Amino acid sequence: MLAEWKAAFNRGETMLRFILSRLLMALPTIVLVSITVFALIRFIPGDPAALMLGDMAQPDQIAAMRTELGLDKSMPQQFAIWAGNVLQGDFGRSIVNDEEVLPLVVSRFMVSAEIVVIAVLLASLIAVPAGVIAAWRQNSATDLALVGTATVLLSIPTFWLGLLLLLLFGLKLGWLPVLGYVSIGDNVVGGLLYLVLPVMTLVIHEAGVLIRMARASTLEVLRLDYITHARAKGLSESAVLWRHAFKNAFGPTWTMIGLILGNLLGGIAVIETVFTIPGLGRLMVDSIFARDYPVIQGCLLFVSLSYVLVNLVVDLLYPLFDPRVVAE
Amino acid sequence: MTKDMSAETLLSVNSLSLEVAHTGLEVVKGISFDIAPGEIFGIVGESGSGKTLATRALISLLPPAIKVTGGSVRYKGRDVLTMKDRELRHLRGGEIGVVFQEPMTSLNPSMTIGRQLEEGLVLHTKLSPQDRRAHILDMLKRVGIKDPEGALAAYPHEFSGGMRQRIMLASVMLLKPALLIADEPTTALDAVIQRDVMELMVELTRAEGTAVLLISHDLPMVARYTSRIVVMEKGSIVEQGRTEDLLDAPQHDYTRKLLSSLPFRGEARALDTSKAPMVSARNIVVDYAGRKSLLKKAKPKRALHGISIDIHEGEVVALVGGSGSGKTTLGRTIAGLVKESEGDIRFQGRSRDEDWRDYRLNCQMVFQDPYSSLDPRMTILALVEEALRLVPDLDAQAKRKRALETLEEVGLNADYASRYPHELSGGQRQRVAIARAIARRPRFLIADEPVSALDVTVRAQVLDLFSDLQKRYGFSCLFISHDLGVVEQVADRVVVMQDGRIIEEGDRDTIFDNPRQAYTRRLLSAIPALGHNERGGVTLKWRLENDA
Amino acid sequence: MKKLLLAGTALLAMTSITNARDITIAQSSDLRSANPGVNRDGNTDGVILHIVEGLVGYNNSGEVKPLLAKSFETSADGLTYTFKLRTDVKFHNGKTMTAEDVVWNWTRYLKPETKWTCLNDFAKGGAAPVTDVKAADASTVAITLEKPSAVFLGLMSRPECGYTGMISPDSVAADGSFVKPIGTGPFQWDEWKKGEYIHLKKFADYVSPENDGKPDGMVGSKRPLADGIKFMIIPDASTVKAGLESGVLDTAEISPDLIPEFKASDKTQLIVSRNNGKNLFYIQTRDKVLSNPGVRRAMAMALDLDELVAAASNGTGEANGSMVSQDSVYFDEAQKTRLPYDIEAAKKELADAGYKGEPISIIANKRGNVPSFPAAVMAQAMMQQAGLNVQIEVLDYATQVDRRRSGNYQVISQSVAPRLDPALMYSFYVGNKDKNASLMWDDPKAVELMNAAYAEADQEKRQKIFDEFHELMLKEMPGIFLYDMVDVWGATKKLKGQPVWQSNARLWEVSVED
Amino acid sequence: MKKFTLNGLIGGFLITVLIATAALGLFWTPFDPMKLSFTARLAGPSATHLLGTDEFGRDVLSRLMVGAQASVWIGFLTVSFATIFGTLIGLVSGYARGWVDGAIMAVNNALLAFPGILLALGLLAVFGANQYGIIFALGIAYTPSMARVVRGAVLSLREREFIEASRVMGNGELFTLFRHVLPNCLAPITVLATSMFGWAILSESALSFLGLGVPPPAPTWGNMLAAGRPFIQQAVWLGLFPGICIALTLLGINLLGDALRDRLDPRMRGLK
Repeated sequence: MLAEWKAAFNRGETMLRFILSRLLMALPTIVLVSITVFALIRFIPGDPAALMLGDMAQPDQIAAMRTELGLDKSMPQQFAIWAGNVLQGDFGRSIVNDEEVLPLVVSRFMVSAEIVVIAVLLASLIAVPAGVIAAWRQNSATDLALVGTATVLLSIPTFWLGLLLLLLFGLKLGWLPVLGYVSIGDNVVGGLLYLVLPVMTLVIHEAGVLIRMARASTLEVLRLDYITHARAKGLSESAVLWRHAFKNAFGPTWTMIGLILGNLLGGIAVIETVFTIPGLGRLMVDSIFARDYPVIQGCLLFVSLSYVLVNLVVDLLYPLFDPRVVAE
Repeated sequence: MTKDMSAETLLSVNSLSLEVAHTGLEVVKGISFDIAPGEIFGIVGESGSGKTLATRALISLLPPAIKVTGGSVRYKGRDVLTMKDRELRHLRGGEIGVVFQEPMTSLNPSMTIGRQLEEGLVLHTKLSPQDRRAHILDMLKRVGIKDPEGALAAYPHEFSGGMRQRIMLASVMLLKPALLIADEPTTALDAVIQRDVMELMVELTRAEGTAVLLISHDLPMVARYTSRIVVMEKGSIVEQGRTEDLLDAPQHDYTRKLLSSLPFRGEARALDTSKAPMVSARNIVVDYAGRKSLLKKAKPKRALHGISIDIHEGEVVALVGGSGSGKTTLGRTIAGLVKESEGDIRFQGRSRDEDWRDYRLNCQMVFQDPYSSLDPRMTILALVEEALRLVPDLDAQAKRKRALETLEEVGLNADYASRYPHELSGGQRQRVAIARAIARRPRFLIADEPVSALDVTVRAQVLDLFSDLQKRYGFSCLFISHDLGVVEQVADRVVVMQDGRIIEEGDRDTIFDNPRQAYTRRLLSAIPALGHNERGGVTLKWRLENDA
Repeated sequence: MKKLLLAGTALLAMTSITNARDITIAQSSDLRSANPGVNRDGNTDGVILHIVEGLVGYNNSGEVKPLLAKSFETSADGLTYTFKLRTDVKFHNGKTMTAEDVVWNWTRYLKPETKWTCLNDFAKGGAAPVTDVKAADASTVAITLEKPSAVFLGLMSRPECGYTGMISPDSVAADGSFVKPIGTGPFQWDEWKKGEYIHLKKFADYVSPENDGKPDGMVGSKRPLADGIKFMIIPDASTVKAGLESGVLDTAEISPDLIPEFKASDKTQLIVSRNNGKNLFYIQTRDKVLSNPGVRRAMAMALDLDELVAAASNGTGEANGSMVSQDSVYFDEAQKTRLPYDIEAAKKELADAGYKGEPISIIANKRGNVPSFPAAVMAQAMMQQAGLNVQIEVLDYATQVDRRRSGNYQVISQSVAPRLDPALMYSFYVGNKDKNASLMWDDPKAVELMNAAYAEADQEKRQKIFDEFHELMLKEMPGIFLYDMVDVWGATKKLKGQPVWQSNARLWEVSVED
Repeated sequence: MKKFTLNGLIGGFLITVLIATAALGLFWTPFDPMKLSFTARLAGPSATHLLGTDEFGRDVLSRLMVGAQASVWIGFLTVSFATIFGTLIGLVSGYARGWVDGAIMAVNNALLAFPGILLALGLLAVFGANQYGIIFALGIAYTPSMARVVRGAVLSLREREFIEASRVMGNGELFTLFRHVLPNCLAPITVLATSMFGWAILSESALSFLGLGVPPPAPTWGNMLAAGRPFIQQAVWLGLFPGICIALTLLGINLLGDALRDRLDPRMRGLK
C-alpha cells in the first residue's frame, strides 16, 4: 500500500513539489482571510478597552487604554504591526487576560481536535462500510433502512441532539458526566467519559452524511466496466466489493471526510457550548463577545491554516485511492 | 469431463430470451448459435440489437435489471445459467475470458497493472509467486509492452488506449481460456491501432487454440477474421452462416442493408481549381500553452508545424490522420475556435480577420458528437433558428420559415420542430446539426468527424444527405475524419496529417491507389476495398496486405 | 459499553469523595487576572475576595469597618487617616503583615505602571487624592489626603479596586512583574487551569477580624470551613443547572426562571439575597423623542412596576424607584415615593408632550442572569397599552456597552453592579454628558447635589441631599429605576451557609456536609 | 425507482406543511404570539395551549407558526441571495478562466475557510441585528459554495461542443453565457439551492443557539429553542417542539433534495 502510494508520486521530488505548490497556493487564501478578519472585527461595534475597564471607566481612561493596546492607530498600521509580529511567531497577547495567544489557541485547539478526530474516525469506520453495503444491495430492504436512517440522522440539528443526549444519559440515567472537561492526558478514563457524549453527538450526525456519500460513490463505481471485468475474471463478490469497488469509491468519501474534519475543527462551537468543553470554537465565540481582537485573529488564522493543512494531507493521501490525481 | 466434451461445440446457445425485469420489454428474442473450439465466431449488429446483453448472459453476468426468460447456454455441455456461484467463478476468467469495448474504464484505475494481472492467476492457477511473475512478464512482452518490468508497478492511466487494450488482452489470455469473448474490442481505438490490436488478438488466440466470439458493429472487420457470422437486429438473429457466403449472397433484407451501407468510392468529380482558392491557409502554427504550475516552467506544446492548405470552391477536402495528428486542431483553427500563433488565413482572397463578420456568416461547422453539439435545453426549431440570429435582412418570420425549410431538407418534418434533442436518435440529431450549419447557406463548411459516432446504416444515410446538400448548395468543405472508408466516398481531395504536419496530399484516387508514404499505407490497410455484387452482397479486398 | 460506563462513574464518584470538602462553584467566565484590582471584572472580584483583604471593608449595611486594621481614626481637618494594624495577620507565605508591607502595597498601587483600576480616584484630581502613606511604627500607618473626602474609606473597600488588598511583596518578582497573589484572606491561591477552573485552598493559619461570630459583609467571622474552592468556568446556564442537579456543582448563580423548580426539588436549595445593585431603564435625555420629560414620565407611569418586578424577578424582587438601595442606611420614606401606575395619566402626559407614535427602541441583552431582556419584554407590553410605540432591540453586551458609551441609544434595559455608598452609585449616572457620553443625567442641579454628597461626611446632611436628589429625579425621570438587584443562587442541600454577598461568591463560613 | 418517488412524496409533503403553516401564520394563529400572560407561564400542553406556553406565558404553537415564517423567509432570501450572486460569480469565473478566475477563486476559497459564525456576527453587527442581517450574512457565507458548483458546471460545459457551436455561429460571449451555459447549469443550481434552504434554517437556529442569531422577541425556531434550553427539564416542550420542527423540515428538504437530484442531476448525488 505504502509502496504503491510512493510509486504514485513517482519520485520524492514530485511529492515535495506537490506539497510546496499546494502551500504556495494556500498563501493568498490565508492572507485574504487575515485581512478580512482584521477589518471585519474592527467594524463590529464594541470597544475592547471599554469592556475591559468596566462600568466606572472615564473616557480618558478608555482612551489611554486604547493607546496602550495600540487601537488608536489606523487599521492598516495595526495590520502591518500584527502581520509583522505573526511572521516572527508572535501572535500577541489576549486583551482580556493577557495570555499569550499562540499557546492559548494551540491548547484549545487540541481539545477540539481530540473530539473531532475521534468522532470523524468513528463515524468513518461505521459509515463507510455501511454505505458500501447499502450500495451493493441497492434498493433492498437493507439499503432502504440504512439510507433512511442516515437521512433522518443528518436532519437532526447537532446541538439539539446533544441536548437530548445530555438530558437522557446525563440527567435521567446519570451514566455520564454532564459538565466539565478532563483532558485525556490528565486522566484517561475520566477524560474518555467526558468525551462520550460530544463524540456520540458528532458521530451520529456525521455518520448520516458519510453513509450517503459512501453509498453514492460506491454506486457510481459499481456501474463501471472494471467491476464487471473483475466479476468476469471470476472474483467473488466480496473481492469485487472490497478489493476493486471500495478503494475507488473511497476517494470522494475521503475528500468529504477531509472537508468535515476541516470544517469541524473550526466549527464545533455549538457542541462545545452544549457540553461546556473549553475548545477552540468556544474560545472564538467568547473572544468575539469580549472583542478580544488578538485572540479572534489568532483563532481564525489558526483555523484557516488547519483547514488548509487538513486538505493538504487529504490530497496527499488521495493517490492511495486514486493514483490518477498525481498525473493531472 | 464427459465424452461429449470433445464434440464439435464448445458453447451452445439455445433459444435464449432476455427481458427488462420491470418493463417486460424483450431485448433478446430466442437466439441460438454454437461455437466450435478454436473457432473465431462473429456477431454483428447495430446499437440496440441486443448483442452485448446476449454475450453477457453467456457468463451469467447480466445487470440486475435484466432477466433470462427462456432458453439455455451450455458451455462444454454444462448449463451456465443454473451454475452455482463457485462453479461460475471458475468458469469466468478460467474458461471464458472477456475483453470489453472501453479500454479506458475496464482496468481498475487504483491498482497497479501487476496486481490486476496477478489476480486472475492467483484465482485460477496454483503457480508460485515467482512463476506468476514470469508468466506475466512473458505475456506482457508478447502483447508488445515495451518495458514489462516497469509496467508491473505502473497504473492504467499511464498507458494509451491501445496499450491498455493490449494489457486487457494479456490479462485475459494469461489464463489460457477456451473461449474469448471480445465485445467491440477495438471500436474506441484509432484505425491503425485497431488493426494492430486485432492482429495481436488473432495471433494469440490461434497460438493458444482459444475460440473467439467477436462482437462488433463493424461488418468488414468481423468478416476479415471470422469463419462464421450471425447478424442481429432488434434482439433477433436475422441471418447466420459462413462468412464468405453471407457476404457474397446475403439472404435477409437487413443484412443487405448493412452491406449496402458500407461506404464505396464514387465517380471522381471534375472541379475547376484554376481559380483562386475559396479558403487558403498559409504556414499555420499552433502552440498550446503548457499546464501552468507555480513551481514548474510551462513548456508550450506545438500542435501544428506550419501547415498550408487550400480549399477551392465546391471542393470537399478530406483531412485524415490518426489521433494526435493535429487534424482536429487544424479544423478548429480555420474555424476560428483556436487562435493560430503564426500564419495567415484568407477567405475569398481577403484576410479572414479583415471581415470577420462575413467569414463568420459563411463558415460553419458540424461537430463530431451529436449528443454534445446540441444544447439540450433548446427545441430543434430554436436550435436551427439560432443559427439565423445574426443573419441580416431576415425578419423573425422569414427566419422561422427558413429554419423549417432547412429541417425539411435534412429530412425532419415539422413534427420535430418542437422536440428536444434527447427525444431524437443519434442520426436525427446529426441531421439537426447539419441543418443548423447550412441554414445560413454558408460558402464553406468544416465537418469534424461528422459520422463517426453513428451506426453503419445511419451513417450511410447521413453521408448521402451530406453529399446531396453539398451538390445542391455547392459549398466548399473541409471534411475531417479518421475513417478512410468514409473519406473515399465523399472527398475530392485528401490531405494526410501526422504529428502536426502534412505528409501527403493529392486527389482522392491518387492517394487511395498510389499512396507514397508508409503512414498513408498503414491507414489504408485498415479498410477494405469493396465491390458490390448484384446479389446485394459484397466482395472484400484488403488493400496493401503486404505492407501491414 | 455499559460496564465501562459504570466503571467510569465509579471512578468519578471516587474522585469526588477525595475532594469532598472542596466547594465547587460555577462562574460564567474565566478570571481576567489574579492581580488584585488590575484587569478585573465581576467574576474576578469574586475570586480575589477570598484571597486578599484591605485595611477596611464594608459590612452588610454598607458601613465601612476595620478589617486588617484593628481601628482607624480621622484627623480633625479630615485629611489624615491613621490605621492601627492587627498584629495577628499572616500572609499565605507565613510572614507576618507589618506597616511596611502596607506602605509597600499603597506605593505599588499608586504607581501608574501597576495599572490599578482605581488609580484615578486616589490620584491628583480624583475623589480622594492620596498625597502620602507612611508607617508611624511597625503597626501604625498614616495616609494623608489632599482634600477631605466622605468616600475615601468606601472607595478603598470597593471590589473594583481589588479591595485595595494587601499582598506580600513576594507576590511580585524582582523585575516587578506579578507572580501570584499572596494575600491574607481565608483562602490562598492554588491552581488556575485557564478556561477550565480556578482552585483556591484553605489558609489554615487564617484569623478572622474581631467579630460576633457571624459573617458580616467583608468583615465579621471569616473562617474557611471548606478545604478549598473550585471555581469552574461554565458559561452556559443550562449546563450550570444540570451540574447543580447532578451534584457536580455545590452552588452557583441561576436564572430567576428556575426559582420554582429549585424550591420544589428535594436535591437542591434556593438562596435568594438582595444586594445594592440596580436594574433600570437608562434613558437618553438628548434623544429627539425622549428629551421631553413628559414622555419619560409617561413611560414610567405606564409601568405596573410591582407586576413587572414580580415577573422579571420571579417574585424575588421588590419594586424600588430610587437610586438608593433598600438596604442602605439612607433608604428612608422619601426614597420610597415613586410615580403612580396610571395609564390614563400617562396618555395625557404623552398628548401634552405632543408624542405621535414615534418609535422608541429599548436595547436589551441576554447576557447571564440579568433581567435586561424579560424586563424589556414586559415593559414593551405595558407601554404599548399607553400608546407608546416600543420596540426591543437585542444586542450582544459589547455592542450595548458601545452604544451606551457613545450615547447612541434611546432606552437601555440595564443592570448596575452593587455600590455600597449612594454617592458612588450616583456617579454611574450623573455628570457632564459632553465629557462622558455614557452618563445618563446632566442636570446641573443633580450634578451639584452629587458633588455635595461626595464631600459631606455627616450622615444627616447627606440624607437631605439624597432626598432632594430623589425628588428632582421623579420630576425629570432621566431613567426608570425598577428594583434592587437580587442574587438568585442554587445550591445542593449539602451546602450550609450563605455563599453569596453583593453579587460576589463569598465562601467563608460556608461548608459542604455529606 | 419506487423509493425515489416515495422520497419526493414525503419530502414534498413535509415542505408543503411547512409552507402552509407559515402562510396560515400570516393570517391566523391560535393566540397572539407576542401576548404575554403572567398567569400562564411555562404551562404544559393542554387543550387551550396545544403545545404549552413559554417563560413569558406566550403560546408555543402560535410562536412556532410565526417562527415557520421566519424559517421560510430566511431560507428563501438566503438561497436567492447566494444563488444569484454565486451563479453570476461562478459563470464569470468558469467562463473567463485565466487570472479573473484565479482571483475570484482565491477570494472564494478564503471565504470557504472562514468560520461562518464570525462572518455572521460581524455582518449582523454591521447591518443591524435583525433577520435581514442574518440573511445577508448567511447569503455571503453560502455564495462561495454556489459559485464553486456553478464554476465546476461551467468548466465541464465549456468542453461541450454546443458551446463551440454557438461561437461558430458568431454569438457573443455574453449571449453564449446566458443562452447556453446558464440554462444548462440549472440542474446543479436547483439541487444545491434546495440543500441551502435547509442549511439556512439550520444555521439560523445554530446561530441563535449561540446568541448570535435573529434576536428575540421575534420568534424563530432557533431562538425559541435557545430560550427553552434552561427549561429543558422543567418544561421539556420548550426545547422539544422547535427541535422537532427543525428536524422535520430538514428531513423534508433532504428527501426532496434527493428526489430532485435523482431527477435532475444524478452525478451530484451525495454532495453535501
